[in-house]
Amino acid sequence: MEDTGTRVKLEEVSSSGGQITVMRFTGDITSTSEVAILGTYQGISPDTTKRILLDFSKVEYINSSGIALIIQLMYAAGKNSQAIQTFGLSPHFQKVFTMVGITKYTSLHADEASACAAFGD
Amino acid sequence: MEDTGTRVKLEEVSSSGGQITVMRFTGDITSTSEVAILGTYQGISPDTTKRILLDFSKVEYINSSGIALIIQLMYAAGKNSQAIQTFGLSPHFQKVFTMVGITKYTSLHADEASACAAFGD
Amino acid sequence: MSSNIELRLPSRLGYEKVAMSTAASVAKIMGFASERVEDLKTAVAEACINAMEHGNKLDESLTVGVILSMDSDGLEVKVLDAGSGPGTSVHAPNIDRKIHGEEPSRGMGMFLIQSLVDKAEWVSSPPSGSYVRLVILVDKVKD
Amino acid sequence: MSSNIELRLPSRLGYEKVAMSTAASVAKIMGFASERVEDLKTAVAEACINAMEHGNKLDESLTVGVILSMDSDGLEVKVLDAGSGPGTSVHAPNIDRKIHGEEPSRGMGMFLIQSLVDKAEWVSSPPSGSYVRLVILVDKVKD
Ligand SMILES: Nc1ncnc2c1ncn2[C@@H]1O[C@H](COP(=O)(O)OP(=O)(O)O)[C@@H](O)[C@H]1O
Ligand SMILES: Nc1ncnc2c1ncn2[C@@H]1O[C@H](COP(=O)(O)OP(=O)(O)O)[C@@H](O)[C@H]1O
Repeated sequence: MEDTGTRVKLEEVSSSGGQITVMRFTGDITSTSEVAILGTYQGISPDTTKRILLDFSKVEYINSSGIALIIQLMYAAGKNSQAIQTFGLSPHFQKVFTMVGITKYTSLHADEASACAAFGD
Repeated sequence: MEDTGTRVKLEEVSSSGGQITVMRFTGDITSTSEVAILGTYQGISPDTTKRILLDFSKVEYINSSGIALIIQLMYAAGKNSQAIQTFGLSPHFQKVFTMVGITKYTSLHADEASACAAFGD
Repeated sequence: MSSNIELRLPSRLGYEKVAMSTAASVAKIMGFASERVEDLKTAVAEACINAMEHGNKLDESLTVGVILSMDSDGLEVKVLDAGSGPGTSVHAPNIDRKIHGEEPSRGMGMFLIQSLVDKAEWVSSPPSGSYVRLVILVDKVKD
Repeated sequence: MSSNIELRLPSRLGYEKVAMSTAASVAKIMGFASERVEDLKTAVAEACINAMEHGNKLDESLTVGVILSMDSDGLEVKVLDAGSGPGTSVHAPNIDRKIHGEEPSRGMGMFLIQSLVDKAEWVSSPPSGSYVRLVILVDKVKD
């Protein structure tokens, strides 16, 4: 009956600059999230998807192994020339992401609209 | 630096049926709340105040010793011919208040407006 | 047993909130619905307060133990103290007498414990101490 | 010491959340601001995960101990395991190398612990075990 596993919902939103694929995370992001996160990412076509938005607004707990998975996702996205924007992190996890330096490779936005706008036209 | 003590704010609101004195509780309601709750109650004049509204909407934790203080308040109010209405309890504490039978002597309302209306005209 | 989670608290009123948080966290990991978690929190709080107050007579050097055991049926919580247990059995509060000042306003803890969990049992075993054992059961409806 | 609060957990990943809740509850009772409580939760989680994974090699029969000690200066949390402690010292993650797959994406736990609390110290004392000691200090600004 444990229900803290990671779930990832994929959603397509259109913006002035083109399609954005949103990965909406729910549950915890930990070492057990590998299949949910990287598996779901691998199902996204690198040829047609160039903009990926990470939605953490429904995530309560992220540990360092979970952050490592996000880094692996960003490594793969970099190889596929995909841009990544991020929103919905609590102030605490914004601080944690900043501490480990991820902010060098993705911006942390306050809400979905500003995150979408940040992809540019 | 402990700051879980009970605070009680008194407020006067007027309704069609006359003045209502609201006791707004903040913090925990436990055995340490005696002075805050009964002391504050004793500062209310029993001659001019006949309607008392208990606001629990900012209370997170109530234990059985805290409920005992509420019962003592209701005992005193009964002797002073004061009517008591209650609102702002979480569904869990509505259940707990119902279990111990307090609902025989005060009604638990969903919000302040319906609690005020329940005093009648 | 090592698959148990154990918590030890000094007998200081207020620290029951730590036991509430610990028990709530275990119940959430097990997937209990939030209303069940609230029931457990109140029952654990009352059990700890009784252990501190009546069992350990508020002697802060005496410890209250909380042992949480999970299995597929549910969650068992034992709250242990160094006393000899309640002599009395559980009785429902008489609200009429309380409201009219004819009986003490207190005396609702054991009743709440028994009303809020699926099983509650008080075991006295001096000199080693006493405990109350609480169980909340996994909802079997889906079977 | 009886004014301590102690928690014991089996070495099962996920149970670090119980330690987070327990530590958060103690920090809240002490009056720490919510941002400080969040810092402590993450540090305690990472310390427990390391104790389970590296110290106790995920052997569920081995226990992780969490000892919380409060005093007027602040809150100390010791997280104990049965291992011999980290050989390495703390180093900041190199995000460029991680993002380019040139170093393992993991290896940020000790860095986060050290960054989030006021004091962090790793003590190895085999055969009795090892521990990391975390401290968050009461804000002295008001003095
Ligand atoms: N752990 C315990 N050890 C000894 N006596 C207890 C314990 N728990 C309860 N009791 C006894 O049972 C009585 C009823 O307890 P309870 O219903 O919780 O109400 P209260 O604590 O408000 O008196 C207590 O007054 C006490 O005498
Ligand atoms: N409690 C511990 N016992 C033994 N070794 C540890 C412990 N904590 C950390 N270590 C060692 O330090 C290394 C770095 O730990 P950390 O920074 O938390 O990253 P990670 O756990 O992701 O490897 C671990 O890989 C492990 O070798």
